[in-house]
Amino acid sequence: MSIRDAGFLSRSRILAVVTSRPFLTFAIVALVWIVASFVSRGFGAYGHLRYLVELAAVIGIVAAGQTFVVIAGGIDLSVAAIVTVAAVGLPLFAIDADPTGLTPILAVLAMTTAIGLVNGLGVALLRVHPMIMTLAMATFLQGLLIIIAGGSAVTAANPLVSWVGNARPFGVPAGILVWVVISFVVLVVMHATPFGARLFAMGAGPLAAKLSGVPIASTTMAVYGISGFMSGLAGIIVLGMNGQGYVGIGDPYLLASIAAVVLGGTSILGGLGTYAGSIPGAILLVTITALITVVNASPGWRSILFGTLILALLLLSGREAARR
Amino acid sequence: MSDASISPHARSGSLYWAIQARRNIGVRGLFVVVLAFMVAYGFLFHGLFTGSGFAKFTQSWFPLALVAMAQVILMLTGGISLAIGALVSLGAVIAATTMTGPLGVAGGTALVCLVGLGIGAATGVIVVRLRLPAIVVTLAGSFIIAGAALLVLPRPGGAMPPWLSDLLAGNTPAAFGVLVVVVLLWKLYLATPLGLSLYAAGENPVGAYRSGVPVDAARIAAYAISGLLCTGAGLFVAAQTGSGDPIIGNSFTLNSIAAAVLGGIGFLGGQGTMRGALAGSLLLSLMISVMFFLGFTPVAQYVAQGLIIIGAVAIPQFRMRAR
Amino acid sequence: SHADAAANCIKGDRKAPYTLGWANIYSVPTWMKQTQGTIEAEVEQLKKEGLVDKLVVTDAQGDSNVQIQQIQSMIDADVDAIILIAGSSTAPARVLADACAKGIAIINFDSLVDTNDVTAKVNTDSHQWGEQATKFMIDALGGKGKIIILNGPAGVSVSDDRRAGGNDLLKANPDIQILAETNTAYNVAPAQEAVTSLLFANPEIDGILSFGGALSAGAVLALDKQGREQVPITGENARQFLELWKEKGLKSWATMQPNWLGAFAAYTAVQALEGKDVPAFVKVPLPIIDNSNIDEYLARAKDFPADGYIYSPYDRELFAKLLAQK
Amino acid sequence: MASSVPILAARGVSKAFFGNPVLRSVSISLEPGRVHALLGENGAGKSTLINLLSGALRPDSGTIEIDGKAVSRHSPPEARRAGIAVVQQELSLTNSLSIAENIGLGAYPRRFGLVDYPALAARAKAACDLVGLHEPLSTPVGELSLGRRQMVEIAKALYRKPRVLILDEPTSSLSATETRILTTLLEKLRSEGIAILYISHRLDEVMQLCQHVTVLKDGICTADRPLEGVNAAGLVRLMVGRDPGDLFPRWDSTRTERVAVSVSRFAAGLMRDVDLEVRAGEVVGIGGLVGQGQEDLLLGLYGAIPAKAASAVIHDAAGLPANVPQANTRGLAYVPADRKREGLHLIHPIVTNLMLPAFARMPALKLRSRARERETAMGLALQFAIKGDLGRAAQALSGGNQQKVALAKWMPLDPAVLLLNDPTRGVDVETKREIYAMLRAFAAAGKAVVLLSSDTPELVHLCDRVAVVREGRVITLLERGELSEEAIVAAAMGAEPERAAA
Ligand SMILES: Nc1ncnc2c1ncn2[C@@H]1O[C@H](COP(=O)(O)OP(=O)(O)OP(=O)(O)O)[C@@H](O)[C@H]1O
Ligand SMILES: Nc1ncnc2c1ncn2[C@@H]1O[C@H](COP(=O)(O)OP(=O)(O)OP(=O)(O)O)[C@@H](O)[C@H]1O
Ligand SMILES: [Mg+2]
Ligand SMILES: [Mg+2]
Repeated sequence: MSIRDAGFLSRSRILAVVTSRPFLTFAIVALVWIVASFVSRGFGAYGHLRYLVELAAVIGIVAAGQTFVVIAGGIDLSVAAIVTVAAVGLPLFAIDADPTGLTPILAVLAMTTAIGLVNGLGVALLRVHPMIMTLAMATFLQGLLIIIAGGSAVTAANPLVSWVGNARPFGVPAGILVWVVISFVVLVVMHATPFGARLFAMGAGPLAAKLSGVPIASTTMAVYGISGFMSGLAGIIVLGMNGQGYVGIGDPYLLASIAAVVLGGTSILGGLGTYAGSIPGAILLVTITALITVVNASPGWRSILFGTLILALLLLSGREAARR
Repeated sequence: MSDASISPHARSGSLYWAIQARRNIGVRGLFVVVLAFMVAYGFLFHGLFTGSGFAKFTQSWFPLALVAMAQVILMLTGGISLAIGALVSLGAVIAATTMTGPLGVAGGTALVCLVGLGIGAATGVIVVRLRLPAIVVTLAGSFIIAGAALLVLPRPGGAMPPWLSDLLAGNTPAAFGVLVVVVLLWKLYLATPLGLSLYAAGENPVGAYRSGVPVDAARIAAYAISGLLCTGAGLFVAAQTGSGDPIIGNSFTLNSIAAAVLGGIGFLGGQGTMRGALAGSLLLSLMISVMFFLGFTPVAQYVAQGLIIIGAVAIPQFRMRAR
Repeated sequence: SHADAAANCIKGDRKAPYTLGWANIYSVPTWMKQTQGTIEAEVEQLKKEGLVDKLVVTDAQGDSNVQIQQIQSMIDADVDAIILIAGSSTAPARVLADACAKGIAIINFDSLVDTNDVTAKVNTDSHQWGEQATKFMIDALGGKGKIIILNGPAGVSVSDDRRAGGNDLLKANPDIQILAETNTAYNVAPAQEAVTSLLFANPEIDGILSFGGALSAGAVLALDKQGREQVPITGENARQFLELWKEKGLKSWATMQPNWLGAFAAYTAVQALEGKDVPAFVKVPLPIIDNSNIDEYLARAKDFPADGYIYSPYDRELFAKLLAQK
Repeated sequence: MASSVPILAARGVSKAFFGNPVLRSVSISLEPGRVHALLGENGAGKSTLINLLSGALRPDSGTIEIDGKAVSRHSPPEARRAGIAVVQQELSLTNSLSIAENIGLGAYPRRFGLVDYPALAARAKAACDLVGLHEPLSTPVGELSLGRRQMVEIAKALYRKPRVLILDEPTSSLSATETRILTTLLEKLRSEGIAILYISHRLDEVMQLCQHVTVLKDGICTADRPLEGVNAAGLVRLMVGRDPGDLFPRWDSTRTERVAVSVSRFAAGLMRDVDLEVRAGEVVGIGGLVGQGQEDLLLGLYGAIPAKAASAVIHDAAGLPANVPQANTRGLAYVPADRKREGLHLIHPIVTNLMLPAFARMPALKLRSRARERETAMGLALQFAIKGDLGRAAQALSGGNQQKVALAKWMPLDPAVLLLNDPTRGVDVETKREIYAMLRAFAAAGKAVVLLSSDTPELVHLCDRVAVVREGRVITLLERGELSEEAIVAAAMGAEPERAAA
């Protein structure tokens, strides 16, 4: 056992932070921004960067749930469907008695959390593989969407929802503020509570976690419940940003959330990682997408450029640690 | 936990078959489910037992079976690919743009195979040698490959020689025959040292390396073979549709994973069997036709599909636990 | 009557009441759901008339390969007619040839297949769609200005055709400068994201040539949110876009892919089965929405889903007229 | 003897991991017809040295010589060609492959490029027969207990018909009977002129089997000499650098009347009809051949696998725990044998491994205090002499130190009943002594200890009573007075089935 003197400890701390995956990913984001603003004049404009972060907020919030699930050794393929269900379903919960628009939001969040809990139930109690369970859930939700989508003429005239999607208190988009709060809570729960520690243990070795007394079933359900909640929240924000929900509004967030998690250094096998990496991971993804948009090239070349950029950035930051 | 039903000492000559019998244990439940669906389908659609009915049915299963195999090979080594669909599309557009041109069928086939092997091997080298997470490498790869497919054929078009379409996807069960050959080749590959190394490289790479297994070579070979299967599936899809479409393969990515996981393939590598994954892909394909003949509305189709997928995994497990 | 059945794929051996199969590519989006609504309404009518007894609906969940399998199943189940929105403009060709050979009436609408082995294709003209939109844009800018172009997804015939429809006009008007082009799914969110980035990259934009209604709505939202002046924009009958048009006082033009193409396809299928001579291609004129009639459309808005499309009115008379054109 | 050319030798090899030197200029030569012992405390660098010898790792400096000639690019396939076979401490097996396929892995007999299954079966069977492994060759290795897997690993080495056989703690999970089979086998191989390198923390085995010894301490070679004229105490002195005490503590029974665990007609997994009573203050041993169901007994009591009992009292409350958290609440703690998969999270820091049981029991959203965690962990590390930076991943610890972590992590919970599954597997003598003392101290503090062990002397010297398990039943309960290695082995083999105890 080594007890080191304080000076050495703090210096190595700084070194550890600087060489950590989250930090590297942040550095790459900064690099891409700087390079891009030279390539395209308006890219680095404050308003544009702010908009990119606002977009990243949605991916980031979905990725928050995904990070929990992945660290605990699972994966959630139903996030896209849940985002859509939230965005399309919210108007259905509108009640005239509540002018603030809070009730439908709470109802939607409760619903998506419940959907997540059902995922967790299947994974924990039926022992269905997470991928199968959440894929099946996504399929169910498609069926649900046929029933609820387009069925009514209600629009999303919800003041709170459009506030979240459009307001800029103190010049900062509300979506970003929500993301900041979420990030803070997520990081605390993940790294500073026993619950978070249990997740890492479950992901790294479910058997060892079980034998150490970790309540596997309830923790699994909680994790998927959180993912459902986050997807629901993201659905509400995109609904606000786009003024209108539609089927397919959540589609981009499945691969994006997984990519943000993995780009941020969380192991897809579970047990290792941090949401601190998913945050820059999300920003990186929207940045590259925006960059590709302003490049004038045929769709084929743009797609190739996008893939090559991700691969190149992965080379900078993404070595997978050896396991087992 | 020892299983009393297994004969105590298999004769040495039958070791291979004893091992094969052992491998069936985990997938018996799924086999039963698939068989039930097969029977239901035959009952609902009597034409299934005619030559062309069987041919058409196996044709719709065939590409999914190939991509499921492509995914399984990777998952056995602890890898995964999100570029399966894009590779199928690329194989299809290459086939549809070359085979009626100067390269001809032989040249076109060779090109399709080479591209699959080459891209697969390149992916393998990147993942294995640079130690990058397969899931993001192949996600990035899927954009690059999809872009390449769009460059070859910016919109659906191209053509396949009609005789080839009729041969592969006509009224004869040629596709089924090809599938049997592919499965036999897989068995053959598994019987080579490199094939068995797939399992070892996936489950206990350090131990395998120390035992003298060429772990990296086994994994790179797996990516190459996987790529070949994908573009091969693309060639078949082009033949089946008589033309090329640069986005035709998209849905194969998720379906290949679903088939594999349904078939009992694990993510950590070295878990599961190819026969399970093939059964999984067959179930996914059967399900579509059976639901049609049961007259399900789209909503019912979605709900039933979800239930079937979960049930196929959960029910065998419950039976195992109940015993 | 049956003996001299003239339309393609029709053998005259099928008797009413008929079984109709609708091979949908993906039934979840609102446009599809509205379309299904018109089909179901038409089928109800046909049932009353004793011409149809059953409607079989399949949903390929966006997968062309599944759609082929489902069409095969329809052949196996020996439906009398198939109405089809194709997932790919090439993929179903061979299975349709089989269906045609079995004497099944095939009416293809919306997304068309490059094959002649169908009874009829009924559709608006995507090429013309693009051409008219481009013409509006050039006129609105007085033949000179900087534009961005919003396309549907890459690799899909419809979006490619709409874009190609504008090509000649754009070539003929070199003073219209194309700053950038995008390809996104026909959805609001990705369009809004792309346009926002393009706005920052291009400080001067005089017009937005959009080839899809949701794309236009996304573009308008992007301009609005970044506090930029609205510019002339083309669009489609998406309710959200029409409402934004009115609200922001846009200089705009829109056309539509009428949802009643579905009802019309079902009607045409039965007509063909009944031995009517159906033209191989029924070109449905593009209804145009401009400042002269937008209020009429918006007046009916509440009858349509908020994320849906306000289509032009239709009736049997219109169908009969369309079928009669040569 | 000294004149014969070594088949395999290391000359002045050094190795460091991430800048931490693990071996410093170590030399060793393995000669034909000699069993060479490699001794050292946990973490001394023994496994690292054999990884260098077998080509699994490259030395930073120094050379490896085969038949007197230095090899430039040593690798596992190279080593196999040179006739070097290794029984790894961390098993090199693949669970989903069959016994035969595992044994042949990396060296399959081929015909037309394919694995020649008939030849494989014949050769694998020959190797299995040597070690007394009688399971069907088609059995997936994952279905075998740890001890049986260990035997497969040994058979795998023998299959390669080695000239040099290296065994890294081959007996750590073997019972006395199996150890005896192995000992006889090694004697035979030695007489055939094979060079054997033998690593073990069981000094009696070393004394009995080996002729020559190399001792490592902190990566430095502290002795390289014939074993003649050295006794066990001398060996320990070489390893530890000071005079050893007795391995086993002296103790008087602290057994009380209070019942800690009492079950009747208990059944779980392979176990049937178990009547067992454990009193506070005693250590109850569980012995028998490897894989007779002993583990299921512990897991069933612990609520980790479904279990039934006609009646059960645990720690003053009736009924068996339904799950692990309940078992923990009722004062039970379990230390598994397979520390890699069941005991630890190897990719996580030692601190979090040590704190996990506490995390499992704390309120889920209570804020953690890193300072308190470090403090607790430091205390445990001191108490158990765990060597290593607590912030590093547990996989960087040597096997023995990992075992200590797996045991230490339960201490903050202050369990009333400790269920231990081979807790000294792979642990060096000094640590063993500490653990033994600790176990008796637990008992003395009024706790109950259930000690499942494959190390028979442990059972003899530490336990108040020993239950011997055979084929899923407790066939004998030996009281302290009647305990001897012979008695336990005899009971395990079924020699005296009549001696049922009260
Ligand atoms: N891959 C590795 N990375 C970092 N450190 C390592 C690695 N392998 C071993 N070590 C360190 O090297 C030292 C020697 O380890 P080694 O496994 O050789 O010990 P050992 O003598 O075999 O101990 P034991 O008796 O417990 O098996 C230990 O301190 C260990 O932590
Ligand atoms: N917030 C915390 N953060 C980190 N470790 C904690 C925390 N709370 C408790 N622990 C540790 O978890 C273990 C068990 O926790 P528990 O609350 O039962 O403590 P305890 O043994 O009852 O001691 P005390 O009564 O003095 O708090 C102890 O080792 C304790 O140091
Ligand atoms: Mg060791
Ligand atoms: Mg306390």
